[in-house]
Amino acid sequence: MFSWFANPLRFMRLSNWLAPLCYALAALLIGWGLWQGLWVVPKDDYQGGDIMRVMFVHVPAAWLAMASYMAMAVMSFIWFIWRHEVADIAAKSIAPLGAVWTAICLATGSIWGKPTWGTWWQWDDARMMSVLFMFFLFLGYMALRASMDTRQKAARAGAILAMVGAINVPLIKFSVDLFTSLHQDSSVITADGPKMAAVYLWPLLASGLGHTMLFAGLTQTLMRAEIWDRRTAKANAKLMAEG
Amino acid sequence: MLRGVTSPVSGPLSGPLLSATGLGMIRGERVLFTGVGLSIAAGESLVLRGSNGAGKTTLLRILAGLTRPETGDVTRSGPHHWFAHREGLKPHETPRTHLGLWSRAWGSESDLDSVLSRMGLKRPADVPARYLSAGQRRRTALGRLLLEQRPIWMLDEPYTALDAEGRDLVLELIEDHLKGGGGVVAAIHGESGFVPTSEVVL
Amino acid sequence: MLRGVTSPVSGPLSGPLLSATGLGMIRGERVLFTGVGLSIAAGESLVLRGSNGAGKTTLLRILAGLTRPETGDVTRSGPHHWFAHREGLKPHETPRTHLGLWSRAWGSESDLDSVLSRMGLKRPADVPARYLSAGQRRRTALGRLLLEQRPIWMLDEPYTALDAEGRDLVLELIEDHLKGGGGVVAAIHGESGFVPTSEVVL
Amino acid sequence: MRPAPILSAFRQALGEAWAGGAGALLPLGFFAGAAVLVPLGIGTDPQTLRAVGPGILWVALALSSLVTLERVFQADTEDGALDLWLQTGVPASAVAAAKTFAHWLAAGLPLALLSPLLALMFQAEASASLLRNAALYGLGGLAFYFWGGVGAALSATVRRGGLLISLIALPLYVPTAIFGALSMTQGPGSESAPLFLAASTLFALAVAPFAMAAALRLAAD
Amino acid sequence: MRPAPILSAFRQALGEAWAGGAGALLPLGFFAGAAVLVPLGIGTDPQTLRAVGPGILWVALALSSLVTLERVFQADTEDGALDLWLQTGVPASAVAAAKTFAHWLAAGLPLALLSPLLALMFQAEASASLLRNAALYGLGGLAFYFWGGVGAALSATVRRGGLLISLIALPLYVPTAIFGALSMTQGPGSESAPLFLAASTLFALAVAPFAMAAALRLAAD
Ligand code: HEM
Ligand SMILES: Nc1ncnc2c1ncn2[C@@H]1O[C@H](COP(=O)(O)OP(=O)(O)OP(=O)(O)O)[C@@H](O)[C@H]1O
Ligand SMILES: Nc1ncnc2c1ncn2[C@@H]1O[C@H](COP(=O)(O)OP(=O)(O)OP(=O)(O)O)[C@@H](O)[C@H]1O
Ligand SMILES: [Mg+2]
Ligand SMILES: [Mg+2]
Repeated sequence: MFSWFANPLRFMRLSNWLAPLCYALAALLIGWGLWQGLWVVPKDDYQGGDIMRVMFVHVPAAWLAMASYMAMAVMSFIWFIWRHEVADIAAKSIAPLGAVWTAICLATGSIWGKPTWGTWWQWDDARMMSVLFMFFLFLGYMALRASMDTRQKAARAGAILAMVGAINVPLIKFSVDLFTSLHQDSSVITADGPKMAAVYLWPLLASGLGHTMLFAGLTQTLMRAEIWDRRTAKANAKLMAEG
Repeated sequence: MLRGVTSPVSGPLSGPLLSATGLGMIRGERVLFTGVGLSIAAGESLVLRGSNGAGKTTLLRILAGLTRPETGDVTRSGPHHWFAHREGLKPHETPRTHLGLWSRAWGSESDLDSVLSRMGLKRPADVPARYLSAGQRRRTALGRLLLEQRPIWMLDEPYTALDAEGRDLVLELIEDHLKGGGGVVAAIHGESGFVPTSEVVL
Repeated sequence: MLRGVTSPVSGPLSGPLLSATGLGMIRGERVLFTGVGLSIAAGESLVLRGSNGAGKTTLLRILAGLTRPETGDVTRSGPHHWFAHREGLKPHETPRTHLGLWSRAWGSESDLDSVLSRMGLKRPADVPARYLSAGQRRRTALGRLLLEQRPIWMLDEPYTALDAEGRDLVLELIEDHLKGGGGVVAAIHGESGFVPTSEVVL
Repeated sequence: MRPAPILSAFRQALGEAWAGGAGALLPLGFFAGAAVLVPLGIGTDPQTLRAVGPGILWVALALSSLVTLERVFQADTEDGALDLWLQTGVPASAVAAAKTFAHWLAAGLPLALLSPLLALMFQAEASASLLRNAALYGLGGLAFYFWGGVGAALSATVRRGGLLISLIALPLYVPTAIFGALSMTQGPGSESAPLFLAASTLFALAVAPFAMAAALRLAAD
Repeated sequence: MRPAPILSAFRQALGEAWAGGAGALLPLGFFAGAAVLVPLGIGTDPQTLRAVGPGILWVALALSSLVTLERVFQADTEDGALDLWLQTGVPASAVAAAKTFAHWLAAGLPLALLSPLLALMFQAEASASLLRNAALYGLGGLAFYFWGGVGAALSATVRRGGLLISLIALPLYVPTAIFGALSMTQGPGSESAPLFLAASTLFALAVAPFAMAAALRLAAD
């Protein structure tokens, strides 16, 4: 299956219509989710009153941050084992997006934390710390790739880091259950299914799906740009070899 | 980019000790070489030629399996010795401890003292590498070639920093090795001192 | 311990560019040399000879004022160029930035591009030193000799890692320098390529 | 897999640690530094010192592993020793693990063994828990050294090491640092923390050598 | 004394700091490290954090100066650049001072400039004293870098650097550290402490270059 996607040509043809579709779905889902979340659902005083509406950004951002890291690690793994170029391109394209979503999660979490917990940041909170470190990992991944002199080396170095760093994700996911944390326990993605009231759950899920679509669309766009870049570089090298 | 051609003389009976086909390499958007093929059988030697920056060291590293070629394949039939610009000496190691370490690592049984005296390192045998002269460092690293019999020798500019006597010594080692059925690949500027079976010009 | 003797040819009219008397050096309880005297006048060259570890590099460092001799004195009548095993290149420096840095440091007015092309460094002019080939590094360091006119050149194994063309280039530079009234001290193994005015054998 | 090359790698690394001024003496330097500079910086209130003591040592362990290993792998790349080790025929991961272990033994372990002393200097009460903590420092330090080795090996390729290595290694340190700190407090979760610390060290021992090997092969490329 | 070689030494050192991954970015790494590992280690009681914050930064400055400069002078010895600098005809002390100043500018100053941020993260109250403290960190850091340079230059000769450098540099740091820490407290003597800090920095600037020059000439010998 990987090899089927691994063909850059096929990917270009696929993403040609898939990316716009992703953007359209993203607009619909995020639009509805936010409209519901920001104006329709009742506010919840237990979670800080109106500030809880930030949840409809915070939670999808948190999910996407973790998912994008996992996606980057999996792509790196595929590249490392099978050397499919598209997987490397995907991993490279995911990194900046993941960093942005992680930053959004951190920012919205802090904004939410100030009124509800009375602090912007708690240093020994395992969840906050591990999300912060995921942010560092994304930055480190990009810095590492940027500092390599060839594309091949950049891909190898990045893949090693992405795979090793994947230990962070389970730590993030289970940190609230393992440690005492200010953060609330999982209530959507749990072993016994969602425990959240339906008024909140549906807009949240819609928003989450919308973010996923947006993420998928942006990834494809970045990948297309990278593929064009590499084609140009290859053509240049050929020219130089002949000239 | 391959301007020279390997001469396709094959070994007496056995297969080649080392062979490579279609090697190509790119460094920093510059094509160093493409389509390099070579093969060395027992008793054969190959000299890599080319001006500074042509890619000899890079090709040697590819043959040794240290660097991955952009295209092409390398087959080595056995272990090899590696001797390059960077000698692999730690500043605190003396000729004796360095050769001792590698002889233990490789499980070789050769006599350290005789290796040291063969390489002309009797006197500085216990001087840490950071105080050794350039030639003494090279001689220490060359000593590794004597620790263990290995079919293939890969040498990057083996005469660098050696005095006349040291040069003769290396030549003698190479000739003994070739007579004993070994193979040698060496990157050399100027006179090689021996008649190579084939040359590759990059 | 001085096994060779300097030939006491003095320069045409002016005093010597460089002279030393009674130099002696001990390294790690070993006497490297004693009573070495030498002198170079304008247009003269001196080649240091000796087997590996004899003390050539040490003597050069003493002549350059980097190392203090155990006994004896050195007199230099003017500034000198230094070119040794360790090229003084930082891994991030490119041939262009390295030569640019030193040309500014010395306040020289020579044209960088012409120096680079004279040294055959047009192509790798902007490649960081950590990616340069051995010969390209040497050529970069040699380029410093062209940045500024200086009466004395001190060269430690100047031909190391150079291809045939690079060797000819260095030879040409040395001859031009000598013709222009400069002096050269060089430690060389094997053929020097030019006829030195005198030799010191350690 | 013949053990001789691995033993040799271990032996060379020990010699290097010793000659490089790390080794059994480095912790003394650290101790002198911490004992002198920290109270100068933060004041000598016994309460504060006691609170800070255990943490300082974790930080010192993390820093020592980074600084040491970065130098080790960079030196290996520059002096050509890495090329030799990669051609010994044994897996690079075993060589990397042997080297890292040697450096932990030379610098990390003595630091842990001396930790009760530092704790006493920082006004902790003498008790059996100091010995228990020493074991935890040893365990956690091992994980630091192995993850630090991954960061160091990755940054040996590029020379913009300084920043990169901290961006890379810090996230890898986090689980160990969290569990380590947690296991020295009295709070909830502190009972099971040593177990998690041990697990994170085991994980590091199992995974890091392969990542190091891949990174070192990359550095030679 | 022509200024051109000194300027070039300064410029090369800046380039080196940047390419070596120090430079304006290294402090970020240090920040991340300190900000993250320290609270993890010592707990997050705001009282403790506030007490510890200023001291941590002094220690970070001291460490960064040591680590940076040791590498700088060792690299200079190994790659032959030191030989070139010693033959420029300008006093070695001026070259050493230019290099050290460049590295302080690249790594020490940004650390000082960012210090208010760290203080805020460590629960200090926002006030004008944070800016005043930043200036003090800058001043004290300069002294650290110059004294650290002496230790680094001395240890460039011998390769048992690791231990030596901390043993040599620490005693030199102490006056600066004392006055620096004192000038950030409210206790007695805290008014005149900044003056003493400035004096100790001036002393370092006046004396350290000559000590460095002597040590570097020794390293080339
Ligand atoms: C900077 C601080 C914060 C960070 C780094 C953070 C991080 C995260 C992460 C990673 C998740 C996904 C967890 C999972 O799916 O298991 C999450 C979910 C969530 N967060 Fe936060 N968070 C922060 C602050 C807050 C605050 C202040 C609140 C509200 C008081 C909050 C409420 C939630 C909620 C309700 C969820 C959904 C949990 C679920 O249903 O699974 N977070 N956060
Ligand atoms: N990142 C890079 N960017 C540009 N060029 C590079 C890069 N890396 C390597 N090169 C070039 O690749 C070549 C490497 O050559 P190599 O060291 O194999 O040469 P060589 O034939 O051994 O030369 P020498 O005779 O000087 O030892 C050099 O020309 C170098 O400039
Ligand atoms: N600390 C020391 N203990 C013992 N011997 C030492 C010490 N330091 C230097 N030496 C010896 O001093 C000599 C230095 O020689 P130098 O580098 O000048 O030799 P050279 O003539 O340049 O040799 P080459 O031709 O190999 O470059 C070497 O023989 C070295 O072993
Ligand atoms: Mg070469
Ligand atoms: Mg020499």
